[in-house]
Amino acid sequence: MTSSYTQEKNDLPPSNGLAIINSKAPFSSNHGKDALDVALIFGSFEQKVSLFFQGDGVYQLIADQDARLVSIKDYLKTFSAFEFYDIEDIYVCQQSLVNRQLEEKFHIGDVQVLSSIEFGLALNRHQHVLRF
Amino acid sequence: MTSSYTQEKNDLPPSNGLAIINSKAPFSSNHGKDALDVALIFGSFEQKVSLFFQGDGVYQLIADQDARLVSIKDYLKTFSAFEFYDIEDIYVCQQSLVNRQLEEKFHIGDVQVLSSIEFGLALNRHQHVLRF
Amino acid sequence: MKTLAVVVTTPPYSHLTISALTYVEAALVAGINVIGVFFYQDGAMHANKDISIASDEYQAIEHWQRLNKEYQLPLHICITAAEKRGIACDSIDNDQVNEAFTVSGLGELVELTTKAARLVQF
Amino acid sequence: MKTLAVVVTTPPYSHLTISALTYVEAALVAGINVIGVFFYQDGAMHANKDISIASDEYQAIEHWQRLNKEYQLPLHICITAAEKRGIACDSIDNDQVNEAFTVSGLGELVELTTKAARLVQF
Amino acid sequence: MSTLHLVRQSAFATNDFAQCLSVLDHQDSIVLMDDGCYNLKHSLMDSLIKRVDGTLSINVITRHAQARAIEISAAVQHIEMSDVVELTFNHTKVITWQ
Amino acid sequence: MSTLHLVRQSAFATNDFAQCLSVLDHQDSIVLMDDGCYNLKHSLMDSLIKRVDGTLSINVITRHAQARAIEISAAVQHIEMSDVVELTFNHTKVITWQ
Repeated sequence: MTSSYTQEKNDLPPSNGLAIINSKAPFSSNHGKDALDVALIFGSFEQKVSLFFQGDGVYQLIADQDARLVSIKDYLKTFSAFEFYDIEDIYVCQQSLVNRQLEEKFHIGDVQVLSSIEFGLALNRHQHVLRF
Repeated sequence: MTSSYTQEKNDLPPSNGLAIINSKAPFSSNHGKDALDVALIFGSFEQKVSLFFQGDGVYQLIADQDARLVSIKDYLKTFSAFEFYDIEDIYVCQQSLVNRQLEEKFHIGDVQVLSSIEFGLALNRHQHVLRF
Repeated sequence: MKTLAVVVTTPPYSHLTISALTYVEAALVAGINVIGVFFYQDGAMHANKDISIASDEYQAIEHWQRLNKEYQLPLHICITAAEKRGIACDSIDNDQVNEAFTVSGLGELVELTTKAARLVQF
Repeated sequence: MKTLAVVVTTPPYSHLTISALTYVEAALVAGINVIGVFFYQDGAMHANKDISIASDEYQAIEHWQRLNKEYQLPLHICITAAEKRGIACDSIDNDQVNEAFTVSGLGELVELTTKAARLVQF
Repeated sequence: MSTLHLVRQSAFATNDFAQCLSVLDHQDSIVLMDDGCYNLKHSLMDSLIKRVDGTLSINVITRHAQARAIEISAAVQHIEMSDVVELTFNHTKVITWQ
Repeated sequence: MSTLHLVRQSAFATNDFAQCLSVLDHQDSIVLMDDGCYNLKHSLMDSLIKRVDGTLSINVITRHAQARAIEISAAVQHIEMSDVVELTFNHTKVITWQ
């Protein structure tokens, strides 16, 4: 939940892992859940996976949501399992938050808020990218 | 293929027919074809149906397209059957054309180019609306 | 008598279908005469008997079946849309089609539209 | 050796699938080692044997079958995505699944991703 | 001749809400539902609210907004799905923007 | 570390192309395909073309543009699908914006 992005990290070699870009709002489509399933399976195979939230995808991170109010199973709760699966790199696009008048108040910890340039650089350190 | 919309028409009572709004570009999804199937079935049952093209839907009307170049069956050719089915009211949103830098050059005749206000008024004269 | 026809174009695994269901049930509860629901495009997938949604997820199909039973709500699927999506409709017994649904052509949509005072799409 | 894995998320009746096919075939012709295509989300519908697309439309499934045969291109469908979309995969003979496709779990996507030099999504 | 507009998509993601607004008449009503609720925070909303003059009404389905942790502004009506049914028959037609 | 961006959606309809541009690096390449071809006429394109400085390259699949009756501007490269395969391996990764 910090907007700092240290030079040290930028100097790291490519992580050779998978980056998943989440671009869709959480409740009206299955994209968020489908992306989550991919992330968790990579985690369970001990493969490096990082999560990126951009555009309407940033809504997936916002605190105080409750899918049960609209009869949907709350898959966002499963985000708390990221730690268990060693999914530690969670990035959100600051510009997308600002555009949507959203505060940096998330329902999981350790979300890194990045400028567009930092977001692009972080994405660039991965070998493969899937976008949902 | 005229942008005029006479006062006489505006004074007509509700047509009690169906308006179909086409909002999607022609080749990447089935929406255009699915809307066409609905229009033709209404025509064949001698029910009044009008077609509206707005947003990326205006691309469905543009001249000189060739779906076969991308291995798609050219359903746009079937638009020429509108006359046979007495589908005569075909409206396109001028602002959508302008935004996309498109000329008023269509692959069928009798397309009426309307301002947003005229487009809304024409829509309003129908009893039911479906949007694809 | 207020008459209503509804068109559903979203698949059963889309959460958008929940709003369609909630709306139709609210209409039925309010005494509206819902003369039929027409499932078009991806909506046709609702009639696939083999669809298996995780048991802790919203069971859209079961809810449509319930409305069909409780209110005799007619549920039509478009045959062309269904066949495109892998529901075999051409056999005599149509054993892949959920029995709450009627296999119809687009002509049924014309019927519903001309008979209903309001047509609402979801 | 250049290795490539491809993920397809669009259904067989979407024209977007044509671009995926054209790309994969171009890769195979260029001698790229396409280690597998993984059909996820609506892409899983490709394996439904009962899908019937009008004969004058592009037959995406037949083209995938052809690439599978000519190049031994592995085609994997995600079982969860398939079951959600009405393809019964749990029976022993899987008689609803097109034989050119292998019913797989998401673990297969992990395999493909870790083995391939490039991963491309369509 | 008034229209009920059901808005189901985020204007941050797609152009549909803008298309809706371009044909909006002063007697119409809007219902924000599903991802349409996000539009409460979109700049298109500000200009729309200025157009509300007693006839045009803007509504949002309370549960749909609450589920998404969206604060409902005072300029819009909080409604339930049963109200949407009523609005359906208070207007002469319905257009769904999805 | 360069990226090949496959752009498949119209920027007139959705926000995806804008998201692509926000992470674009100067060594990257863009391929406009499917409805992404429409972006040739979008205002986002004008600012993008100004950024082309010899490393960033913008390509369009000729048939995809021709099918849509889109005139191809001189500022972009006309390519075939086989070129996309080559570009795939000339860059270190691929992101598809669809």
